[in-house]
Amino acid sequence: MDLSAINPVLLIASLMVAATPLLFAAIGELVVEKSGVLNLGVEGMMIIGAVAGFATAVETGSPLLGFVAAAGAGATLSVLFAILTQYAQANQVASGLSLTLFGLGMSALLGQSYVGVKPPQMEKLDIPVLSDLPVVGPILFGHDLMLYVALVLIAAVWAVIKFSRIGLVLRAVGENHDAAHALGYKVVRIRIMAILFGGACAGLGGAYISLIRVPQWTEGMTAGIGWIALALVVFASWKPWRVLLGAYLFGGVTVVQLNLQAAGVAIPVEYLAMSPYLITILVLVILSADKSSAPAALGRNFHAAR
Amino acid sequence: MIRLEKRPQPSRAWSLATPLLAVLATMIAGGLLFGILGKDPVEAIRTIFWEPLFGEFAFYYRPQLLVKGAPLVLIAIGLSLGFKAGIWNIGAEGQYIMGALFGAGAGLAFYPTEAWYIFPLMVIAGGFGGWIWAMIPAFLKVRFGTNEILVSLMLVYVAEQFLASMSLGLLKNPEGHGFPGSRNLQQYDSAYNADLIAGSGMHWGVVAALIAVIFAYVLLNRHITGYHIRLTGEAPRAARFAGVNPSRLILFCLGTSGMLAGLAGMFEVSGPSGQVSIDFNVGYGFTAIIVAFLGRLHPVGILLAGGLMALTYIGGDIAQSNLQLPSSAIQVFQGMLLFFLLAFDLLTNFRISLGKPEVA
Amino acid sequence: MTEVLLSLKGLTKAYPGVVANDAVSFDIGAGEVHALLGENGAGKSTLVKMIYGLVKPDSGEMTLRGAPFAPGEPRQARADGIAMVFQHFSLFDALNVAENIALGMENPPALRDLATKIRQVSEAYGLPLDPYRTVGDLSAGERQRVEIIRCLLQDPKLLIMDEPTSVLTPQEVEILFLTLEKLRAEGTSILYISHKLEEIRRLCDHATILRLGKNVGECVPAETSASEMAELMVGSALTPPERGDRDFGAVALDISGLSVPSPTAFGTALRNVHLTVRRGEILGIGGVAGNGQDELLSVLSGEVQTEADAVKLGTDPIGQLGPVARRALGLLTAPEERLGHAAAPDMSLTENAMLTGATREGLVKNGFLKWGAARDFAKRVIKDFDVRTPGPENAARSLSGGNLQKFVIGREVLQRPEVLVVDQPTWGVDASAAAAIRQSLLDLAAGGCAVICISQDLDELMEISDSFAALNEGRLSAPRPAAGLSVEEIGLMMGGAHGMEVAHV
Amino acid sequence: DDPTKVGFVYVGPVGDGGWTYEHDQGRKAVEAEFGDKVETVYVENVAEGPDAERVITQMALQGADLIFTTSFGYMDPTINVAAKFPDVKFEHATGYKNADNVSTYSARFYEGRAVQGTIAGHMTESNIVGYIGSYPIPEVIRGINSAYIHAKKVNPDVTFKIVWAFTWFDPAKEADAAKVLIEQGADVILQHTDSTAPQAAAQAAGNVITFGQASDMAEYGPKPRVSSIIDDWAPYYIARTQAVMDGTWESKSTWDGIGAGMVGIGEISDAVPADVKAAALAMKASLADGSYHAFTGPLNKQDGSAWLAEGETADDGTLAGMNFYVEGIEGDIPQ
Ligand SMILES: Nc1ncnc2c1ncn2[C@@H]1O[C@H](COP(=O)(O)OP(=O)(O)OP(=O)(O)O)[C@@H](O)[C@H]1O
Ligand SMILES: Nc1ncnc2c1ncn2[C@@H]1O[C@H](COP(=O)(O)OP(=O)(O)OP(=O)(O)O)[C@@H](O)[C@H]1O
Ligand SMILES: [Mg+2]
Ligand SMILES: [Mg+2]
Repeated sequence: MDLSAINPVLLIASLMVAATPLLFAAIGELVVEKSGVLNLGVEGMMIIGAVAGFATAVETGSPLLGFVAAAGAGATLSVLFAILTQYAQANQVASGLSLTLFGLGMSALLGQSYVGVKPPQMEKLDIPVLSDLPVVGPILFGHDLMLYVALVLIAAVWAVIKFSRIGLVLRAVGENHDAAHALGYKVVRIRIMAILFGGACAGLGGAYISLIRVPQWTEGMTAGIGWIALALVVFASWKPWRVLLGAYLFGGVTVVQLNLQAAGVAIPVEYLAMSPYLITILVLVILSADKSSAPAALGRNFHAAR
Repeated sequence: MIRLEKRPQPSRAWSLATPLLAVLATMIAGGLLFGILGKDPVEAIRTIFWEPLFGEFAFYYRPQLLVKGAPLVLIAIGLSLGFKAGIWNIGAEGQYIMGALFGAGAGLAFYPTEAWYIFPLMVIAGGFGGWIWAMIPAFLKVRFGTNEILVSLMLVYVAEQFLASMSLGLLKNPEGHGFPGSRNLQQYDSAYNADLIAGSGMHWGVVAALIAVIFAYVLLNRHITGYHIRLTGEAPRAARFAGVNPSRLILFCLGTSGMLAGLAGMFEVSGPSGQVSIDFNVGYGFTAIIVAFLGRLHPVGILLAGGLMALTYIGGDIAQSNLQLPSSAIQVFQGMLLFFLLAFDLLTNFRISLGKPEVA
Repeated sequence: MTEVLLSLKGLTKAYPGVVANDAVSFDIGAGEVHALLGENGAGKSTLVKMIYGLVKPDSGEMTLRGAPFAPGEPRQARADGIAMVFQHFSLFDALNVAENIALGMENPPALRDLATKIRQVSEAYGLPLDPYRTVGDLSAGERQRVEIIRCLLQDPKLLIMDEPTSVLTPQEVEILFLTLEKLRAEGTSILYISHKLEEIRRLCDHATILRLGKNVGECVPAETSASEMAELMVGSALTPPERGDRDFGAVALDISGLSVPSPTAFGTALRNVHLTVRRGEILGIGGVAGNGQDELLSVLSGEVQTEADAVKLGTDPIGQLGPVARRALGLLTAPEERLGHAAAPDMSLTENAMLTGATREGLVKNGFLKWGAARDFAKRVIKDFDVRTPGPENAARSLSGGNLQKFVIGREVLQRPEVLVVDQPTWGVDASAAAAIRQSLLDLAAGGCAVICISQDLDELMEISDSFAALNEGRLSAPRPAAGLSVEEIGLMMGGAHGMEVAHV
Repeated sequence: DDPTKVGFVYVGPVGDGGWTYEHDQGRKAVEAEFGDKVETVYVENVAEGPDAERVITQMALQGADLIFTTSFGYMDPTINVAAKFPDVKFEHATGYKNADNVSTYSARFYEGRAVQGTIAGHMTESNIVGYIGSYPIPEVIRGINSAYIHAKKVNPDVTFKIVWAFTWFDPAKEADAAKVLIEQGADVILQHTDSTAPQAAAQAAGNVITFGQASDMAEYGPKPRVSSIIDDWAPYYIARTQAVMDGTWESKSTWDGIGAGMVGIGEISDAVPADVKAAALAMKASLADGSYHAFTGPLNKQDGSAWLAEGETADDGTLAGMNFYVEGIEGDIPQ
């Protein structure tokens, strides 16, 4: 065992990368849930984003265009969920699950010809001077653009929810849709916007996996990250900065367990491999005391003529 | 203008008609998809729905429908109880794995003794394995109010790791040349869950699934517990008022669904599957969620939905080999089925009217 | 008459199976306080929702100051100077006062400026409010203030108030009236909906009366007696319930030193509640909604359990028993919320009969349900309480509010309770049915049952109770004989005017 | 007359870019070779267990003459079905159970690992070689041992850092594993997982070399990918199909390596110095002509106990069930 082999600076830098897909997906889902909608289809929207982003980046040679396409694809898939839950009044849990099933199949169909293809690379920003600084350089300034976009997104969602009128209305709709309707807010429209936003974010998260973190396309490559993103939102008590914390924690546990293995720590590997999930459960238990921030209308459908 | 009007009460006629409509719509949309993929849509749909039931080799596929459908039905029945009460067990896959591990473990502990009591013991152990795994989210929910959706889901990943570790370690076949995976229980008479009538596909798991359907039907329609489950799902406050103890109900629903999932795992590992291996689980726990909704959480509906789902799997595999339809297309097809069912469900509770509402 | 502000012509709105408004026409003058009267379900709320742009009329038109007025959504109505205080509050519990108010405004200033403005306006109108308090923590009266201030901040030309006083103490009503009179003096028109005819006689310049969606008459309230107005509303004369002489027996229910923390985030804690009811006695418990009524009922029904000794049935401690055990002992309850609490909306009446009838009517055997017996029981309730429905297989949701209420009360009454606790027994029930329900409570008491009637309708309480107590912020005043209590005394028992002294921080 | 019908049962999607993809390349090679004389069918994503048994049966029922079942977990199902269809020939990959109409075949990937180990030992400057394992099964352990033995041979200071991903398939996790190994000083990454995620991680890191696994992964050459082990099933599939056509098919166990072409060594790129390349090619040649065995004594087990004496070579039985590290490798095999 040689713990000194673990370089904490590099560890933090790589857990930031590992956490970014989670950040995108979770912050999108947070907005969706703030509006009172529970979309369990994150995994499906992520993988559609992953394939659409990958295909677009390969075809156009531009990873950035890939991300745009991924956001579009995630949002497009989420339209199905929006139709089912907002118009057809379908059960949100079942609709979300069917979205995941459908997304996994659809992405495999769409991605058939992209297996084994190497995508164009997303350049790291490499800000001169800054990224060469010791310690803070690799942690703060040595990443690709999208990682910063995710961080900015967290800050933006936080600011919008806390300070803006749109955020206030969003919270109101998630809190009490009947009252919001009585005040003249278009509950369904607002929720659909939130669902689309969530879909777009999940798409970005998926594309981050297929274009940056891995990067390649294979079927089913999101491998459960969408589900973790869902857990994160609850874990974060619907607070954006806590999503950041949670994503880094989860990404961190995964990276740390691999680091411990590589350093030869004598903990049975399978238990290390379980640890991210067990720790997530533990934190869920600890945080479940704080129920106050759950949107009161979460998961309930709204029908205007009630 | 299209408008939705809530019906004063759900329409019975529509609740029977919508699943048929959904299947029909899926056939049309799926046919379209297959057409786009360059396959003959009619042939593809025929292969999926007709071939396993009435095709040349139906004698072989029909029993296979039982084999494929039984675990789905058994798990879905358990899940439906919880879903009816608003308790969301998404982690049946993990409970299925634990049931298989406990069941197989109990059997292999006796190897090579042959005795009548081994199989019953395995049944008990399997049910217990699933039950205990489901009691974790149940207990955390009751005690701390932790979200059961997420905990049960996380436990699937944990169970998968556990399965891997067991098939590489404790349960590894000592005569397996170091390969992962347990002894094959099909070759251990006392532990083998064989077809009750050879070649019929009718093993104990199928029997258990049928019993579960009847049990759930009686429970929901005739028994106070079932009434309380429905009440809790429809009006939690009214349920409390009626005297339902929510904690007990959570423990009961999660426990029962875990137990049934565990039994499904146990019957599978001791019968059709035969051995514990790293990839033993094939997603029945997740597919069963879909089956439960497809069957509208009704025992008989679930029985039919389990059959339908098994049909699309078996038919889908035939379509793959006969028409070279990719397996992802089958997955999309199943996704569509669920979409349409959920969408058409609207008609049960709402009336769609065009233009002005009529006045009585 | 003065200049017309808003004129309604032939407004019609139909819902499946009901015509909520049938060609309603009338005018509201500038600076006029106009009352809208009618029984439950007469179509009052529907009408004002159309004015506010929430509901689109099927036909008919409106003009505002002579110009055609057809608001497509509340935003347009607000832009045209129309503000509304809803019958069922449109507030967000988890948000604070300022945020709630901002949500009801078109272009709210920054939250900090808004808070200052809220303080100013609220004090100017004698309705002090702290802008940073979470709405879920406010009393009903305070919550209504939030709604009113939300309106006032927009300088409305027409203020619509849908049953504003049903949740207020007499003293709070007084403050509200002063505010409204001040507004009238400033030239604001007010459309005022209430069932309390004396209030209307005092406040309103003009009244329009609706019955079954139709405009059936107009009057000047000051010149019309309350009973004349009531007859216009109902369409026939009413007979008040009879109240026979009763002897009180032994103590049937005894609560002593009961304190219960609030079960939900925004509920009320019960503090040191004492009460006794004797056999044959009706105890009326008044108080403004949200002062612990729900919690008291939960404690009695067994949904919330307490120390065993805190609640005694006769002399048996029952604080630790659940609802089923209490029913077995003869303590029955009927909660206020019909849909979702007293009854499951999507279940049939038979199934809803099973809900509380299982134990005492013997509808369960070894855990198995006797649906046939349940159906018979449901039929009996339907018949004895004149519940209008095609049959017991219909969903609870499909019944009108009043009919469901009759079913819920009937279900408990027919189980021959030893002690019956009802919360808002005639809420949303028309006058004749209400009279029938009250009569059944009186008959029950006459048969030796102890009855606790929790209600916000003081007239109802005065009509049937032998003794009276009031809930105020979770405390119960000492019960006093009902006969001879004055409105002022009752008001004081109910806690006077909340926050008469500035702010309630 | 009727074309010969050949069925393939795949455990993953044909688009996995690795294991199943290469088997499907083999299937395509059969079609290309025989044209109209064969008809091939395949079913992908077939779970091990009853689904496999059903799909194999279905192929047999529908007239397949030869069926390749391409995953270890299909072993018992293949045997079961074969018993019911004595006239159909079955070929099970990587297993050890044969029958009159069931052959088994597998590839000696560890020979390729020996070549990789040689290159790795020469090329590493940090003397740390990272190894990403999937599950600790004999196949993977064999590869680790073989790579280690040959790296050590050319570089006595070399150490291996082994990370178990505990998944066959999770590109994100594989990428993380590769990054972790690189961060901990590895400048050579060997992988026994099929995605190109580690290649990309190595590329991003700069001065790290990798090897293609299962497929050539040439798109990452010349660096980080400096060579590869390729599963090449085509020659075998063609030969066995031919045997069925000719009526000469017999049950046998095949375990072929570089010599028979079942294991291919991908082009060694120019990122490798000429002398190292020469050494690697010499190793390949000696393995191919059988003059050298990858497991030749003296070799001790990890615990120091003797395994192979000087000049002794490992028997296939021990290799097939290998569940121990050779001396020098640190860490325990997870159990
Ligand atoms: N959204 C709706 N869908 C169907 N029917 C409705 C709807 N809203 C109101 N109604 C019906 O229209 C009629 C008038 O209702 P409204 O709420 O206007 O009565 P109200 O006079 O305000 O009664 P209350 O005194 O109880 O508030 C009632 O029969 C009611 O059930
Ligand atoms: N939201 C709704 N959707 C559909 N129908 C409704 C709705 N609300 C009320 N109704 C129907 O309108 C009718 C009248 O309902 P409502 O509760 O207003 O009756 P009401 O006139 O107040 O009667 P009561 O005096 O008995 O309370 C009922 O038959 C009910 O089925
Ligand atoms: Mg009514
Ligand atoms: Mg009203």
